[in-house]
Amino acid sequence: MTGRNYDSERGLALLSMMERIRAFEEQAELAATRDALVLGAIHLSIGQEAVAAGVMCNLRRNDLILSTHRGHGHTLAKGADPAAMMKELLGREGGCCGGKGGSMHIADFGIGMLGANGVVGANIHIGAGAAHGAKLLGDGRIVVDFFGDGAINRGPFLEGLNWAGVFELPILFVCEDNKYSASTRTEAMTAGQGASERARSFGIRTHEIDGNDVEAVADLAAEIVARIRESGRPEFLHARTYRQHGHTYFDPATYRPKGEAAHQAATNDPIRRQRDTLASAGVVPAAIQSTHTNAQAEMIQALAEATAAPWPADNTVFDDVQDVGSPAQEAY
Amino acid sequence: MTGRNYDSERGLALLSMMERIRAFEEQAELAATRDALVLGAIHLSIGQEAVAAGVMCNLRRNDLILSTHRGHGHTLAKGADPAAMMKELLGREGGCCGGKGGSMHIADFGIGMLGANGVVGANIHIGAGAAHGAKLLGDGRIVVDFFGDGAINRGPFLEGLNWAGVFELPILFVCEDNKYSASTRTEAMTAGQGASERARSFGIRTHEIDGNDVEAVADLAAEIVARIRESGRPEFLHARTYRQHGHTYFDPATYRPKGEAAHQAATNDPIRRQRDTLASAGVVPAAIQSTHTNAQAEMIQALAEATAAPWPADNTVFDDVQDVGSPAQEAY
Amino acid sequence: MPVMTYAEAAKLALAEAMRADPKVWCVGEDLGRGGVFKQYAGLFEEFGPVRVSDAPISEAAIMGAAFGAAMAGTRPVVEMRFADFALCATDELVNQVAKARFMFGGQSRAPMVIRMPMGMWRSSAAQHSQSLESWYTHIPGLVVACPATPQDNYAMLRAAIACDDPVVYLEHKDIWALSGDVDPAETYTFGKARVRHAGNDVTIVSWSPASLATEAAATLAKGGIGADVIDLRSLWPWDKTAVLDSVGRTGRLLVAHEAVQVGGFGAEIVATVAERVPGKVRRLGSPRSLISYAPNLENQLRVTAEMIASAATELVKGRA
Amino acid sequence: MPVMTYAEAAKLALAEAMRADPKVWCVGEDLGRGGVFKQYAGLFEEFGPVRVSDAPISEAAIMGAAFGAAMAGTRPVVEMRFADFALCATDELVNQVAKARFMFGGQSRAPMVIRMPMGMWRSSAAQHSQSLESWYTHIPGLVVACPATPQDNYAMLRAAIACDDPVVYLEHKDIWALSGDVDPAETYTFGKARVRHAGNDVTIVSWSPASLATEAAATLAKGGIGADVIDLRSLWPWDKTAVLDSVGRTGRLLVAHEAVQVGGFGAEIVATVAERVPGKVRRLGSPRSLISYAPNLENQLRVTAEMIASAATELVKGRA
Ligand SMILES: Cc1ncc(C[n+]2csc(CCOP(=O)(O)OP(=O)(O)O)c2C)c(N)n1
Ligand SMILES: Cc1ncc(C[n+]2csc(CCOP(=O)(O)OP(=O)(O)O)c2C)c(N)n1
Ligand SMILES: [Mg+2]
Ligand SMILES: [Mg+2]
Repeated sequence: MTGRNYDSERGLALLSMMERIRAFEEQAELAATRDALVLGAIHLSIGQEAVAAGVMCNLRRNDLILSTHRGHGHTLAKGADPAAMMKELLGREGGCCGGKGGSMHIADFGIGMLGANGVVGANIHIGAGAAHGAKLLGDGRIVVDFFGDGAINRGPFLEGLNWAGVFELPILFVCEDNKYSASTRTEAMTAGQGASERARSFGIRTHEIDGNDVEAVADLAAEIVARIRESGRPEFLHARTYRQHGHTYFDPATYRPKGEAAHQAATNDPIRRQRDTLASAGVVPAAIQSTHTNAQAEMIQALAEATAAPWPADNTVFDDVQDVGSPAQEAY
Repeated sequence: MTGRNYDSERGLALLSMMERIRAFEEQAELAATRDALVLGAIHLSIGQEAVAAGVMCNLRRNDLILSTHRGHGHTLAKGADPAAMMKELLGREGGCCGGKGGSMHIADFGIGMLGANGVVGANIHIGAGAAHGAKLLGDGRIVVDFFGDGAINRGPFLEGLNWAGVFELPILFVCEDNKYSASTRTEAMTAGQGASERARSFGIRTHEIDGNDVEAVADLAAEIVARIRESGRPEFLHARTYRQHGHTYFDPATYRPKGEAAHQAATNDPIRRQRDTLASAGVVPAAIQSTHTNAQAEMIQALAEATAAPWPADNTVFDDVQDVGSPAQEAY
Repeated sequence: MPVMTYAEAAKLALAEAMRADPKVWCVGEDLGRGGVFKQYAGLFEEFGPVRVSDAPISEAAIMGAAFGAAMAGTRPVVEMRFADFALCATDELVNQVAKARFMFGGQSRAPMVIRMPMGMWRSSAAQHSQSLESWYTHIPGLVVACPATPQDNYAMLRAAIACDDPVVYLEHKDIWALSGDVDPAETYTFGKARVRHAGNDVTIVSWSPASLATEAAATLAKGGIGADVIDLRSLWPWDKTAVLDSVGRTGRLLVAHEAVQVGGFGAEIVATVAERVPGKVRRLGSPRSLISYAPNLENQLRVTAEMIASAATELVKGRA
Repeated sequence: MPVMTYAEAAKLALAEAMRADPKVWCVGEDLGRGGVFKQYAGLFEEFGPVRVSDAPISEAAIMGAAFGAAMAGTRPVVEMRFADFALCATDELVNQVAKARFMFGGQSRAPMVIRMPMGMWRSSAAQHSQSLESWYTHIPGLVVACPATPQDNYAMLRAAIACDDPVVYLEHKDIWALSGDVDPAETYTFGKARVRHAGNDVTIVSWSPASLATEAAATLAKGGIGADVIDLRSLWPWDKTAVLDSVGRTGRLLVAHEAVQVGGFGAEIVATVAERVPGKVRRLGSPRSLISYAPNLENQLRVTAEMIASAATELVKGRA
């Protein structure tokens, strides 16, 4: 891949997206820890950026994605505005959900991001349904549905994969396997080999990948996405990665083997690895460095805008509950 | 198996149990259609008796089983009293659930039958839990958990099998695959190869068998049950059989290919097949015939007793809801 | 005016909606063969397997996938088979369908109809007989409908399918065969009750099956007691105005429903009235107990027309 | 008398029960590390991984398997993490756990405690903030408990674990750190309320968090209004006698709760009182709307001590 005809433009774009996700989450973490401006929980995907960047670069604006409580990276990579996202994390006016959802319910339907979900596994069968809808409407959209390794132990994993298989739906399921479910090593609570083996049992074409090699993820996803557009059939991608931070920003993650996280950060960080790839492919250091500097500047700016934004207008409280029997007309 | 050292005693016992199940359900069907004495739905296992007979003959009285809406055969084979069961189907006093449950909730805890279930799939993870309880108490009981081919598309299948695998529980899951889920050909709503392939993906030792060959089921179950007592680990049995009657006694089952049921009854009925096995093993016709005659007599008697039984006492209506806040003290 | 059954009326409403809008489709177990209560009979033949879709036995996915398909731009009608089985999809309905539009700041809608046949019929025991309508009234984001007649099952299902909010649509299993006039021109607005019997002595509020209250009203009339019988039809929103006006006139309120009385929707109605207008109030619901298979035990949990009539009489005349 | 937090009190109760009876065990996600709210901290170290069992993210199986283990003779304490996630196990709880003993004619018991941390804390939005206690009061077979203090979380959890019926045990997420005296000798009986403040002008009924009502009572006292504050503690069974006696004295009832008012348990209490004793009645609950992440929106759904005080004042003095 780093050979003669290496596509350094794509390589830089992938790095740039990972840098943006990293910078966004670092700013979000500062907003939480330094500024105490993030009021709810946030779940950082630091160390997992390659999956979001590598998959999403193959999607069209009107393609659909669904994500989990750890969804900042997927949302950014699908094309959301970081300022609107940061405002949502701070619960401010102009947040992509008007301040009503926060980090765990981040969504941007304008770019086909159908929402993060606070219920583990719930987006799996919902995602199959989104693909069902796209197929019924015949509008050529495909769906990419992200979930974690812990989610494969919930019923919706079975019901969603079976549904996609039975109805032959255009969906790519992506299990972003970061080895942990909250404070639990997922392995210890999982019978059998896990995600890919289970997916195969539904007759779904299944792939496994080093989820920290962004070029490899991008290449494989390109091939899969093209095939899904063609066949309209579901496929499954099991991407192995690592959660470098705690489950939430306030989780010290003392349950992990000593040094595990540091070792991963030092040897298997997707951003470092892509920097090295680019360098060894002869991309000039300045170009590599600028992806970092630009991302930093962009996300510092996003946080500044969010910090300056007001709370949502008080009178939006009853908006968008329902039209019929809305609390705006009758709250009791 | 029908060779020189064929165990004709076991062979006759297996036939006799199948004849009893068949006779019980034929009487139950008469009670429903001829006498209009069965008030709710009943689901007959006619054609599937070999699975119940072949598996249960290897269990101890204190071993536990759980079943589905189609549970008469499993309950009888575990050792329940047919008169008490028939009374339950008629909703009478002396029914094994006091007339409160009916066919779909038939249970006999005295012989380790922890109940049929009106919710498809619900007994799968509950069964895993029964095995969890037995393991915690260390009392050597094992669990056999029966469900249909349609149940493998519900979340509890995944959650229950994963649970049994993770906690290494002494349970045998039996998928009694009769090809149909109500009026639907299960195949059409199932992605992948189905029960056994899915079970294997949980790392659970899995077996497939002709579920209409009672001797084969009995032999394989004997081996499996012995191993589970030894290892304490879950295993899975996928038994292929056929539902000769409709989903309920009032379902004409017109959705089946013409002649399918008749052909199955003629060529693949587990009772006929076992009669032939015994005959060709040289068992005298009288011995074979008497299993039929005795079963008929026993179940005609069971229905007579049930028909003669009174309704449950009116004042039992509030019994066994709960102790604290019982409706007997405060109903409103 | 065409006469049809409660089941046929729903079928007509769905067929018309599907003809009018290609985005409308229905999904559930065994729908291809007309559904368990034949309330879909013939639709498969007209619309085919894609728009009258069978489903695996996967209630969570039936609800969850329909929700995803709704967010993607279709208008699913979801069949849960029995209200009891909808409990296999509670997270999907309550945490997802009901909340998504709000959590996402109005970016999405969930235009779904969730059909849940409810209630007791003969000897179906505790897992196939429940009436849980009050649960759904407690969940913001949901509309709750309980049609009691063929006319209402036609007009209310049309309104539910046309609605952009998720509608929990509770048909009663005991009245599929109930037949009556259906005027396809009559439209329905959620929150509008129907007065089934007029009177000035006592207000009787009920919903599917509302026929019990009407029966009771006839008995009461013979005894010289005039009952205002209000069939709410939708429980959220519910017709407070109709109920408060009537109780304002009669000074007496009786709410009768099949569901367990404790925590039932009758409590909400009685509480709302008691907070606002003076008068005698009374509820009639099932004891807080479980439903048996044996008919003599099952019957002890039923609210009957006789019980409604005598409770109403007691409200008017005091204890005999 | 030892002083401890609400979380520590529950931990003590569970530890004592586990020491006393080897059949008692607990299961839930991340329990080995003390649970999400540290309400299990230290138990793993004392009792080990078999009796303080981690679980896969499988709410349906956590509930279903615990139920199976209960039928097999153990006494599980089930941790649902958030009341919201218990909706992933509704079939298991409502169709199975609550009904089995009855459906099987008394052959089985389900001695389980189902812990569901409930309620709003800061900015957890619509899927992590719900109070659904009224749902479970509507389900025959279930006992419903809402401890509001360290003392009650100790004594009530002991009673719940000792109970042979399934107990839905709703701890409030906002008061894990609340600390107070705990008398381990004090026992608790389901259905017995606790009077938190005595007065003769108005009856205020509440439950976890009941502190709001007590605060309000203090404010009211300054204004010369005597409030009888009744903390119900268990919602099924609930202390009708205490409430009816108090309203008999005060002639005025205010029920305050955090849950959505429509279909909330306040309706049951107000209806029960209105059916039996004359007097002014009033409910204070959340508007029928969804909980936001943004604090200024979230706060608009809260019932505050000020609101309770002014509603009570209005009941006593009429509108200002
Ligand atoms: C149904 C449900 N159960 C439990 C939780 C609490 N919870 C939130 S995230 C999480 C861990 C999820 O692990 P995984 O699926 O691997 O995703 P990751 O956090 O590693 O990205 C848990 C248990 C939840 N949100 N929903
Ligand atoms: C959760 C749930 N969904 C639907 C039903 C209705 N139902 C009862 S039996 C049945 C078919 C089950 O098929 P299978 O599991 O193969 O068992 P079989 O009837 O063939 O023995 C269905 C759909 C139910 N009882 N529970
Ligand atoms: Mg993970
Ligand atoms: Mg079957």
